Amino acid sequence: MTLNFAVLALLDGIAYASLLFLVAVGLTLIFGVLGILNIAHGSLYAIGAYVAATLGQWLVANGYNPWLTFPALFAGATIVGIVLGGLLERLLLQRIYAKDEILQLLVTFAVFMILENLQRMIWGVQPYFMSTPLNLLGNVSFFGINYTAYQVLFLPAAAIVVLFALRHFLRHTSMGAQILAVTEDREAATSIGINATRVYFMTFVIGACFAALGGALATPTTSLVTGMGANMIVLSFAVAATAGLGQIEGAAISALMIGIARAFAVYLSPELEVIMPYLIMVLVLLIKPNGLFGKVTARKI
Amino acid sequence: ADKPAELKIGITTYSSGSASVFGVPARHAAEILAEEINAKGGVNGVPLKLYFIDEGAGLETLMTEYRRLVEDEGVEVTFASISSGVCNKMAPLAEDLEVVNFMWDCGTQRILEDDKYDYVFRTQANATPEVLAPLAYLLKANPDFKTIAVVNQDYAWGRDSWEIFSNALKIQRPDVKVVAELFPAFGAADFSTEVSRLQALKPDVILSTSWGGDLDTFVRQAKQRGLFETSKFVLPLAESSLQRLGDDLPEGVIVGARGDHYFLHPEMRDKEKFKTFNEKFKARTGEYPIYSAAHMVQAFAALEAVYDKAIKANGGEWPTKEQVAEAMVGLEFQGLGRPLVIREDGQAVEAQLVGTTAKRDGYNFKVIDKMELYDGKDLMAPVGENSLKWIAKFKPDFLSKVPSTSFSHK
Amino acid sequence: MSEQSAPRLLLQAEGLKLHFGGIIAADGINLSLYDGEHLAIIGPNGAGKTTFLNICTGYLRPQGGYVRFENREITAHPPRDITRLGIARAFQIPQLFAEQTVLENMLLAASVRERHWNPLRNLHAIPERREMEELLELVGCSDVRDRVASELPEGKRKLADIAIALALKPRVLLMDEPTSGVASADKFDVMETLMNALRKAKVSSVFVEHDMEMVSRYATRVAVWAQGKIQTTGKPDVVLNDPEVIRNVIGG
Amino acid sequence: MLKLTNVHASIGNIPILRHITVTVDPAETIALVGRNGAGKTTLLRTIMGFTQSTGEMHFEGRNLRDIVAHKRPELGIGYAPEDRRLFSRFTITENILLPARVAGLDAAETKRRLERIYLVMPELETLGPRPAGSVSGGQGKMVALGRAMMLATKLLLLDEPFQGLAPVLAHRYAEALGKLREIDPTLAIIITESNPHLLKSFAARTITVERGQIDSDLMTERMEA
Amino acid sequence: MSKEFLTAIPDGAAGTTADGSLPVRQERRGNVLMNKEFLAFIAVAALLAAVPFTFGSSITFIAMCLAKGLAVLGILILLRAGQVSFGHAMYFAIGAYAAAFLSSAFRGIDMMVLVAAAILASGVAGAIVGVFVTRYRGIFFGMINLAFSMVFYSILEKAFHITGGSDGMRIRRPTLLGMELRRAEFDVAIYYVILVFALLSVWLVWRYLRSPMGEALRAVKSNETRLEYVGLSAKSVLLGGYIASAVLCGLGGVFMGMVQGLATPEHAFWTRSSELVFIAVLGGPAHVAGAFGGTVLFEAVRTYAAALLDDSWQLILGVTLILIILWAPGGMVELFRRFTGRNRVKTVTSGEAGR
Ligand SMILES: Nc1ncnc2c1ncn2[C@@H]1O[C@H](COP(=O)(O)OP(=O)(O)OP(=O)(O)O)[C@@H](O)[C@H]1O
Ligand SMILES: Nc1ncnc2c1ncn2[C@@H]1O[C@H](COP(=O)(O)OP(=O)(O)OP(=O)(O)O)[C@@H](O)[C@H]1O
Ligand SMILES: [Mg+2]
Ligand SMILES: [Mg+2]
Repeated sequence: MTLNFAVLALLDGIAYASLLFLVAVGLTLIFGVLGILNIAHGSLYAIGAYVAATLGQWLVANGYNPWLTFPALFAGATIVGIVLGGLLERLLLQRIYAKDEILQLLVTFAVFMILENLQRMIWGVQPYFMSTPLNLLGNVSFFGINYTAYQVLFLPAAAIVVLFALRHFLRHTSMGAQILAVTEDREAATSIGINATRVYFMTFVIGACFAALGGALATPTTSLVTGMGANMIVLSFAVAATAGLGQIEGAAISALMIGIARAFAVYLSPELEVIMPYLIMVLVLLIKPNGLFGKVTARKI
Repeated sequence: ADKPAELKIGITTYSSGSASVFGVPARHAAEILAEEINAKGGVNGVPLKLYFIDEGAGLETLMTEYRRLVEDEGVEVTFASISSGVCNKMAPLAEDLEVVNFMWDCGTQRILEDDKYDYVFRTQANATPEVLAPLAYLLKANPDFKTIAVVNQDYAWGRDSWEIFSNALKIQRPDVKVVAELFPAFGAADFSTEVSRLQALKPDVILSTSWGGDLDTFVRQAKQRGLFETSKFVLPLAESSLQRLGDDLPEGVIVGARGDHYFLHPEMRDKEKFKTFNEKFKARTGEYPIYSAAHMVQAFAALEAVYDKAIKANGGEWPTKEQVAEAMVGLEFQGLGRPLVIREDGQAVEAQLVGTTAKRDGYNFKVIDKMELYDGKDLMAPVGENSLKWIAKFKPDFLSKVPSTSFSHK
Repeated sequence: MSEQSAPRLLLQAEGLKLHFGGIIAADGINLSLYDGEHLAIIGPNGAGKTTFLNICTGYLRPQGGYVRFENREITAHPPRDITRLGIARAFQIPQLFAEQTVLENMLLAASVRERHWNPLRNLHAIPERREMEELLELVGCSDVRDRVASELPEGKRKLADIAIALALKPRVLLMDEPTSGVASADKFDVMETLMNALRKAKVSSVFVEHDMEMVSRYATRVAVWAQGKIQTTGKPDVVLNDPEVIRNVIGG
Repeated sequence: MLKLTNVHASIGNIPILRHITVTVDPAETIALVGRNGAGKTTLLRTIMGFTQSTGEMHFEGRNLRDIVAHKRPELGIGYAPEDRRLFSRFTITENILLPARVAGLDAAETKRRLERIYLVMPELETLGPRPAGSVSGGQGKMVALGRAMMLATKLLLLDEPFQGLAPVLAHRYAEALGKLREIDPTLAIIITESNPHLLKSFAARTITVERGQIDSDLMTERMEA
Repeated sequence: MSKEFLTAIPDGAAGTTADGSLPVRQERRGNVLMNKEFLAFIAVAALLAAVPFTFGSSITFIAMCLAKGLAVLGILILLRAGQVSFGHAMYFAIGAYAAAFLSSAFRGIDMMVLVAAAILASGVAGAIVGVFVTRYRGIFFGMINLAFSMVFYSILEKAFHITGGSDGMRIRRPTLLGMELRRAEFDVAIYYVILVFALLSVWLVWRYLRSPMGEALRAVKSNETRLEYVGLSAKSVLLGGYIASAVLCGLGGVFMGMVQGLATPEHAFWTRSSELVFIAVLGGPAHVAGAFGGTVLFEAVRTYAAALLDDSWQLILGVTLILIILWAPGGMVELFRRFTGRNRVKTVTSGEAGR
């Protein structure tokens, strides 16, 4: 089984990596642009999941066509991203862009705590789940091993779409350019007519949507429990840092590295599974202190 | 001592964090019981007052609150706790503060085996019988298995339970090969890799002592990918997930309940107390009680029993905490299951219920069939003996011969 | 000037080469600085003047050639070591400790110089404080002494930057356009006092400058840069009247 | 067309400008001079809306108070900051074109303005593809100037544009800027500069800022006149 | 010529420097303040020393706050250099486990030995890890630290035969200078030991941050290039601070461990690390006092929030922190300064000034 176990591990790794990427990419985006390491990203992820699940369960319970749960996932994510993300940015983050980044970080941490608590108050502590989409897509099998099509086909596809869409947005649209400009120097950007406030808002909402989307797409594969956000956020931190900040493609690659390494660990030495992401991060940063694709900062003197 | 205005009870339980799947139902149970008792005038005329502490809030808070309750609020008895880690801490603290403490739900057998306590008691079994019973059941139900794999949460319970299980298995069935020992992170959201590997290994038996969201996720992913068709599952804590998992938990899975806890307990289901509690609980939470609720009921049963006993012993006078502590030893009490008794090491002897899942009309989730009820004492290390050492002395056919009474779903 | 009774050779660059992709920033630079000299570097923008200073101070590693200081090889040594050897630098774009006051900027430099590492001694209590205040006076920054560096106007920032370099009591002072951005009404006064101070303290200097008046007044020698090469060197009056230099650098 | 009356400005609650009253007519070139810290930069930043300020500010009859900072460039105001502030993630050309992209200018117009810029600073055309993060001090100044010219159809604010430029270039730009008005007759320029020689070549009027106030405001007849 | 310069500054600036409404660091506001602060220090010390006689039942709470405060003090040092570590709980755990191992190996070992061991262990660990992590800045610094702590955390969990896994290890009550102590006595004794160490550390850190080395930390944040060019390596400056912070966390850990009688892997978990940072900002990075003020507030809210609204401590804490950051970025320290009408210290960069 030596050869095909490698293939299996690869498949598992890719499936896992896709989800990881979907979550981490939003984080990377927000950091790359707003320079804020958004810890609340974790709660957005969790809440996205809960909302999607609730929506899906409701659809199923009221006898709608189960295939509707797919759009429900995306709908849930978008709602959370726009409403919650939007509110956060407008009411809170906007006041702190000028402040020291440590303060910004802490604000998001505070938000994280608040949302964790609210989330418990709203959805309680019983594990939630909504696996309809997973069941609908059924299984595919390799070497006589069953995989859920949702995990090995749908998720990777979604990840790839997101990757290229985002790439295009940042590289080839005016909005993308404005985003990059504002990040570097708000005043200078304003002085050439860029509406920094709007750019920040947009970016944060987009990032938030991705966080929520990650959660929503994770819903069918897992049970939603309190504290799921906390676990995910560290992982996506690891991905973001390994990638180099604001590096969309980097995030994809490091997600793959981590996902696959983790899978192999499960096969070869399960004890390493948990620390794999961190080992990888340390190794990468050892060789490239600014992450895989991290840029050296502009000339100073 | 003279009667207090109210009998204050401090209860540590999870209201945040993943373990609140046990904590919250238990808390509901506690509140139901307190109401009941107070409705009939309290314990020997003294009404109960409950104080809850969230185990999820971290040890500092837990300790501060605990001390405050005992030293400032004047709490007389404490129930601590769900997590073995917290038990480890609270036991010595209770001993220090000289307050009677019931370990009402935590599993680890070490505490009372390693140290001697005057004020710390456990009103339920410990990990040893809770893990040996399912093994005994497995050995009897389908003896001819050659390979086994374990998927446990990566924390003390997951490790300890496997240590007990595997040690016993080694002696009972030296021929059985352990093909994989997987310990995914506590609270892991995804087990697909584990599932793939298990599919590749095709072990005859898959054991998992996981609980809560972890267990649910694992079962769903395994079910979806047809792992249940190729392997026999043994899930010693699955009783607490039955209602959540619904049809995602297939038939023919061996499930346990950390004691003889089951809302259709074959010996108790017709008893008045049992029925009324179940109804009240269902009315309050919309669900049937799970084992953590039952453990809470036992703690309260012990509480009432011990005060009656101590008051009698004290000639009708309200007892001092020393007298209460004394009365605990040899105390007999009954919760929702078979009667229990506290041994001189403070450990209760609790029966164990194991069975196999089955689909029956009237329930939109799997019920337990082919039940075996084991008497606690047979599966428990004698007083003063260390569980692992005791297990090491098993005869090869010990477990398959352990007496038990069989029931099937009615 | 290198023959009879040659003054000591301080800083020496030999065949420095550095390209950034296609861009030539240094292309075989040979330059020596002798004790007591005040060498002005002029040249069009992007000629490689700053790059030269960056290489001399170890900020950039040349792709070819070497740098010597008092016959000790210092090529691509870390800037801090080179600084400790006695080469201080003032920057084209001022480099200050933005969060601290101008005085604290100075005191920090001084305590590095004097190795004041006693963790219990207050920065403001070091004996060099007076000296630093005088230096600020000298460059005309005593009025912003207690201002947080990030709030200084451009001109003051340049001056503070120079003051920090002076605080290190260097043997050689490298200055990148020391007075650009300093109001013309003041720049001569500043430069005047600065240069006097340098002469008094026997500090040699290299300064990049675009203001030819400055050059002719204060330079003992001028080197003209062009596309990473040294076009000519010589006495100011000669060089500044060289028609080619006038065409490329000074303008009519 | 630009009219400031009794403007006070402060940064982070620190009062810096007081009683500033200036009128700038179309096609006028004004030199702001003054010592370091006099408040020249602050004055320009105030016009761009980067300081907290009180008092009247009108541009072509419109009250600047009602126009948020990022809308002011649309009025045809270009600003080249003293400390360059390029966008290092873009190339030099992208830096210059970005304003046009933001304003959504059509290709033709963009091209027109770009040529106007290259007319003043031909070097930028060759530097074009370089990453803005790598340019030298003086090169940076040019890029900043170019970027400002991309938007400046009516008013061009230059903060020490010649600082750090080699004299040849400085002179050439000074003249080129002078020439600009022939192409763009209505363009007004406010320029802070500490080097009077350069100003002589084209500045019509010199305003001296002292201690955050306008000290003198006088017509300086041109050199050649 | 200097006079000419003086005439050259606008009243704006001149005036503000004169009336001091401009952010002027208070060190320079002379001994007056130093004395004031010193008096305040003495006063607080005296108050705390009196607690066992006044609010006896709260000593354990305060003791735990002080222990944690020590760790936060360590974080404070790193904040000076503009660095946040999401991994310092590791040193906290190292301190606790050092005590756990020793006390289970030698029963009745002396408290001072445990403390010494913790200092040594965390110091050495800090030095080794520090050499490596001080290469990184900002988020990378934070993440690398996180990585280390998480690896350490998993080792604590995995090596359960040695470390007792997630249940952790008991720390048996040590003797103090040879004396066997019963619980009540022990509580008071350790309270005073912690108090002494806390006061000592506060004083030391307070001096350290004002010393050239401490000021250099701040320079690491604002301009490393210049730091290099005055002849100092940012890396070594940071390393100094890092080791100091590690030791403080280790101290906090060993004390917390002894008070709780337990060392658990949870002590090393990343949320713990960020909790420390959280508290540091809550209290206010500008002043050492903030570390302890913040901790008391944090623990108090977390403990008594339940009384207000069931299962809501995270909510309440979160809101508190946000309010503080929005209205008083300097944390409690700043609130206090405002309250007592002292000048607020300019907290970090403000938008416009960011040139
Ligand atoms: N890090 C770098 N990456 C790419 N190109 C660079 C880098 N540093 C300098 N250059 C290029 O090298 C050339 C020389 O730069 P340098 O800063 O030395 O010029 P300079 O003589 O100082 O010009 P100025 O007088 O404008 O400061 C310039 O064309 C610049 O664009
Ligand atoms: N961010 C800031 N915070 C506080 N004060 C500031 C800030 N920026 C500038 N100042 C003060 O405002 C005054 C004017 O500064 P400004 O930069 O406008 O002077 P300037 O005339 O441009 O000087 P220069 O010719 O050197 O550029 C100075 O005293 C300066 O200290
Ligand atoms: Mg230069
Ligand atoms: Mg200026």
